[in-house]
Amino acid sequence: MKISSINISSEILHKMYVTMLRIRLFEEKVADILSNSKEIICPCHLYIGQEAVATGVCMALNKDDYVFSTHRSHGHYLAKGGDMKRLMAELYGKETGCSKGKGGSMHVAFKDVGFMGSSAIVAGTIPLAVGAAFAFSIQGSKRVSVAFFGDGATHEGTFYESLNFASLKKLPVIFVCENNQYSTHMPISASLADVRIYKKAGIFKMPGIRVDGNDVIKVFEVTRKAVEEARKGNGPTLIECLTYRWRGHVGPSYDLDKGLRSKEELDYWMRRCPIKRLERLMFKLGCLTKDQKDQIYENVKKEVEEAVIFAKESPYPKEDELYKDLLND
Amino acid sequence: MKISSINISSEILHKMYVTMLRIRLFEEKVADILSNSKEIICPCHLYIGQEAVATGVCMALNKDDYVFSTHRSHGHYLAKGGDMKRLMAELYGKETGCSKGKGGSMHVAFKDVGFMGSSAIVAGTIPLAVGAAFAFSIQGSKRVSVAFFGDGATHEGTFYESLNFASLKKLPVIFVCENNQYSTHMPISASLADVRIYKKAGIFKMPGIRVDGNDVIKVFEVTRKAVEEARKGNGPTLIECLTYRWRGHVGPSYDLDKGLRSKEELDYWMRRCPIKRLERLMFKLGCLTKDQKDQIYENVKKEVEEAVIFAKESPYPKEDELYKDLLND
Amino acid sequence: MIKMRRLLYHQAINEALHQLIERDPRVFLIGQGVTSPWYVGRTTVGLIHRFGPKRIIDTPVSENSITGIAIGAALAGMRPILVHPRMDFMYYAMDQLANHAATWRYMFGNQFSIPLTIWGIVNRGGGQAAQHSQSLQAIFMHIPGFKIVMPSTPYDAKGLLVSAVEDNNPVLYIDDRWLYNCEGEVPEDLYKVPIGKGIVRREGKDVTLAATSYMVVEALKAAKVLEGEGIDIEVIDIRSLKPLDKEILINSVKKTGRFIIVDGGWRTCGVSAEILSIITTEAYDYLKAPALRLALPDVPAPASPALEKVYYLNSEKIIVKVRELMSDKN
Amino acid sequence: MIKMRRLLYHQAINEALHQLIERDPRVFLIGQGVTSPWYVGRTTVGLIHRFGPKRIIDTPVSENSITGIAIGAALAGMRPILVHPRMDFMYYAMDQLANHAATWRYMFGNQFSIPLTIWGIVNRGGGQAAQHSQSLQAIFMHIPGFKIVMPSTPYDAKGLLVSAVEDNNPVLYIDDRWLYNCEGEVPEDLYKVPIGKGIVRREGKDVTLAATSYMVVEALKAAKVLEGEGIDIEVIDIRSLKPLDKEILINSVKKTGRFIIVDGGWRTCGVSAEILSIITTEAYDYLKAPALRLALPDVPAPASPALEKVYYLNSEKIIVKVRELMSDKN
Ligand SMILES: Cc1ncc(C[n+]2csc(CCOP(=O)(O)OP(=O)(O)O)c2C)c(N)n1
Ligand SMILES: Cc1ncc(C[n+]2csc(CCOP(=O)(O)OP(=O)(O)O)c2C)c(N)n1
Ligand SMILES: [Mg+2]
Ligand SMILES: [Mg+2]
Repeated sequence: MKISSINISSEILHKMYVTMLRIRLFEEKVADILSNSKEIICPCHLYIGQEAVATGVCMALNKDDYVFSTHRSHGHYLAKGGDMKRLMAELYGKETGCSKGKGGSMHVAFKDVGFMGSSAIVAGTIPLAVGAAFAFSIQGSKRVSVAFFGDGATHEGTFYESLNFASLKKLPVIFVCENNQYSTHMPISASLADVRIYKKAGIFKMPGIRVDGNDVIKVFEVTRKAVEEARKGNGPTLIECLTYRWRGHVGPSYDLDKGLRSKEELDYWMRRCPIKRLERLMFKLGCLTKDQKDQIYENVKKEVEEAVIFAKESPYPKEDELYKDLLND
Repeated sequence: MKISSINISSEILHKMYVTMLRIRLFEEKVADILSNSKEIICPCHLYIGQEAVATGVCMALNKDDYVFSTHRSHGHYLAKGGDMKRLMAELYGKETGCSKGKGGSMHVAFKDVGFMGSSAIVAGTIPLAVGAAFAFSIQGSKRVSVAFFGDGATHEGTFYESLNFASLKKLPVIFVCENNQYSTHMPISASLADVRIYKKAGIFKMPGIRVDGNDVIKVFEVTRKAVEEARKGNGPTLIECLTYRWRGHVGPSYDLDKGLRSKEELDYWMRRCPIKRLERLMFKLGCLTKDQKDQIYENVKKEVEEAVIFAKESPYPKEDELYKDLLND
Repeated sequence: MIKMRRLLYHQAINEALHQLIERDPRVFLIGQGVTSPWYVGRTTVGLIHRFGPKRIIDTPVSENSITGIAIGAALAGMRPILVHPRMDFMYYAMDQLANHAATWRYMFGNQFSIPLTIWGIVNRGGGQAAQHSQSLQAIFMHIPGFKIVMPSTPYDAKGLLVSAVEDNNPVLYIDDRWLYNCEGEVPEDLYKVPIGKGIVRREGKDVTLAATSYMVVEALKAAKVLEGEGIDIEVIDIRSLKPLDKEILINSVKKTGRFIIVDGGWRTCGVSAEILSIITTEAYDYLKAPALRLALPDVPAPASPALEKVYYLNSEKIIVKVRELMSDKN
Repeated sequence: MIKMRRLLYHQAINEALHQLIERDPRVFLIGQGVTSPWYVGRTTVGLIHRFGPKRIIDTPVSENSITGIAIGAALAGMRPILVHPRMDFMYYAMDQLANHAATWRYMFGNQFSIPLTIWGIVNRGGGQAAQHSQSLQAIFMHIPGFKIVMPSTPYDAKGLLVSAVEDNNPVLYIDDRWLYNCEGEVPEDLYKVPIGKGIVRREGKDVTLAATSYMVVEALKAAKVLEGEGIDIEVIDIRSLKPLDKEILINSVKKTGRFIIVDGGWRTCGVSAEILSIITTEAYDYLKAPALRLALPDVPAPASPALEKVYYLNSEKIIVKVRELMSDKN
């Protein structure tokens, strides 16, 4: 890690650290609940290990920029500024949930902070993000739109169609591919003839960049640049973030027992923990002390605990909620 | 034209010449009927100007290789060996049509010669051709499968999905893109961020080649090579054939009046007529005489006339045909 | 004072588009062929010249993503009109339509609106065959999350398009090109025809003929012929499939006691099955004879003109069905 | 002599797959998750180890093209079993299904066969919400060109899968994971259950309850409870949606005079509307009361367990409906 290249205020580093930690501890708590109780029923795809991507990207955005997400939504939601309590309540299926309990883990949104929803359909939100960027361009606004998606989404034709249209019209959209090297149980090489996802931008005359997705600063810098270009009207960028999910595809297990991946592989990636990495850097730069760190952990833990209490204490939606919110004025 | 490079028997050159002429005169006749009578009602997408592609490709195939086609189907059908009479009867909607009058111009097939049908859905047959190749590979057969499609089909996601799967599994399929530079009324640059279609193969680790689609010999040679590789188990190839359709998108008109393209552009391409070009070469090589040429024209004209008579004299399908052929044993 | 003129159906659509796009900067038109002189009938004439390529967007052949893009634009405050020049091509876009447009409001507890008009054109006949002739209203009526209208007159073509564009939900606006040359009175100014209301096109006391879209034209023709036979037909134009105006149908059955639904889509699980089910459960007591349905046979469209004649519905086939109903022992 | 064992529904599918792939080199299994330990229930256990990756093909997430590839392979002489592990994902594949698989034989005048089994899994409940819970049989019943089966017992799960694979047409085989742990007698050898035949699961004289798939289980539960109230229910398992066994339904109505159809898909334009329409037109004279339908409400699946309870059908809701019918003045 070249410290000399760090051109980021310590305030931002702190924000990144806190954001990543909020995601991590939230997710660890969810894993805990999933393992030990039936309080959360809906399928949860945990983001642990990938925190640097959501954090680095969203840190480069304004509040009124848009983000679209996937089945693995919690990290994006929190990084963009969604309310943690209401996220937990959503997982519990409560009426105070960010989606009133109708969406569950895979369908969370927080419109006030530009978090425009997550789709459980692989690649489903990619064209939506392009469409929002298209609106921004028609409106003459300077906002940008981000599509988060996994490596699996690059199997779907809509990924290519969306890149083509975005580049053709030079739209202010950033395509953020979180390449965690698996699509459910399938390693990426079993699905893609060429696993270099960033290269797929080239055939649409669009810049494509691969970045270490466990390095929050790199992710932030690359995104900042892409956002700058987008705001200037120079069109979209595809950013491939190489990363890894620690847990299995869905739920709290590690997918090790079923022979889907090796303990060595997991260990390798756990050693490359994005949070520890930033922490080390911040210690080195002297912008984080042991006491501060403890305090941050304390605060975040408390926030998570409060979210759980909020979720537990909230009522379930009433029966007639089932029929509401389909078509409204 | 480098004659020295010609490594093709005069028999093959003759076959190519006749095939191209059969397509041309058939299509001119159809244009004629469309312009002057209501005998043919179904929409016809004429192939005039593109004859070298179907001809060059199909000449490199065996009878039991498969071909899948598009809305612009007549050239492919004839080049693969489909019966001309039954093609004309199909356009007339007669029960003797190759599809019993149920398909019309956009839906012709001739199973006996491996012409496996044409879809009027843009890109619709691309995965079908991959599937047939997949079958061949499972069966351990040496057959290959060809998908013909237009430049417009590269807008559709299924094109990319199909390339990925074919390359991933190293299937014996040849993707032949006839880039006639328009998708209906839209010039290619209005639809594709990067118009170099052959380059799209690269991101799937597949060879992609651009060839002069008005040069039947080049098309033949490139295809022959691709077929050879496919039969050896070396996987698919994408061949982009640059060409031009003389008539408008659909029907006999030239689409000039509506300001969709310029007279100059059309003239430029008409000067590059693929048939005249082969003819000149054959004269030069001494493998075609003026008399032979006249004889060929005579024969083909007669064949076309007979096809029209056959079509006219054939009966329409009976009413109860409507309910047949949907689900059979 | 409302200024009326006689316009053709396609002119009414064209005028509505001009006025809607002119009036509201959030409205734009996107889809295949919107700049083409022939692709979508003549409904889009003059638009590209007047509004330019920022608001009249002709697109690559990428139905699914273009649909998603229109949805995304709607989420970001626009009011797009998305055209699919043939309903057959909408199969490519089903994921964005059914899993996204139809769910986005519900799934997130009403945080979002999708003010999106999905204009699906039924374009058939002329030997276009199985992949260019489909009338798929039933599929979209089945999937929760859409409003659906099918105007049958120039007046409604304009008025329902305005309502669709002003609605804050995905509205599927389906027109049949066989209606494009129908003429009728159309006000010059913008006006709305309410979504959710059917209309009695002809009063009668013997049989209720409820019809959708172009079938209304054929039903009216049939009614005229049957008048000569002393059978007095009430013709109801359903107009809005979702929400459906059940009342107008049930009220008519109360009067006539006999009911036939005529729909230009396929029969099985079709619009005709739904409406028949409503009548036979909710107006059961008023029926003097079994309610009947008339719809396309369950086969793909054939190309041959000889078979098209057998395939498509028309006034003669409606007349036969009415006679069958009247001859019923009841 | 037929050797019978008690198997679970998912084991019956698994056994059928093993035997079908073993027996015929033309049969292969393709789709997402077929090598996964959990993706498609446990229905594919052991296949990849036994038959290897040439015949058990796990795929990229490219639903439309994978479907087209299976169709193309069928055209080239294979008999693929194509799995979509959730019907919701089939929207992506609609173009290949509706415009290609369903038309290819008809459009070309019977030159081709598509011996393709399309295995669509209904996988809902557990908070999976709007995009992972859909039961889309009605859409495919609407589109001409498919046969459709929905087995409700382990015996039928195996026997109908065999029939589907041996059929020379695209057959949509729909199973509901709520059935996966149902137990029943299953012969060890391969056998066929005919496509196109319903079956009476319980005889009764007061009310006909016709049901699809998992709804058969709930209907049988309801019948038991209602027996205690002196209401004698006949339960018919529809089994085959297309072709539909109209006779078994009409014959039952002749006996009972009362009819309810219970289907786990959406209501509007659903399977329930179609079957209701058939009964009310073709068995009109035998009905003592309006025939009724029970189906999912017209909203997407919600996530919250509190709302799922209201959303999904069960024996209690069926009982309420039967009582409603019996209390009808007729
Ligand atoms: C259209 C569709 N097909 C299949 C699935 C099942 N599925 C859920 S997540 C997933 C893999 C996604 O992999 P990736 O995009 O890399 O995201 P990751 O889970 O690795 O974050 C699949 C195939 C789905 N949700 N949607
Ligand atoms: C899915 C689909 N969308 C749109 C159309 C309408 N359409 C017919 S041909 C065509 C353009 C095809 O262009 P290209 O693939 O280049 O073939 P060409 O006509 O030039 O031979 C389009 C868009 C269609 N047939 N199918
Ligand atoms: Mg992944
Ligand atoms: Mg073209």
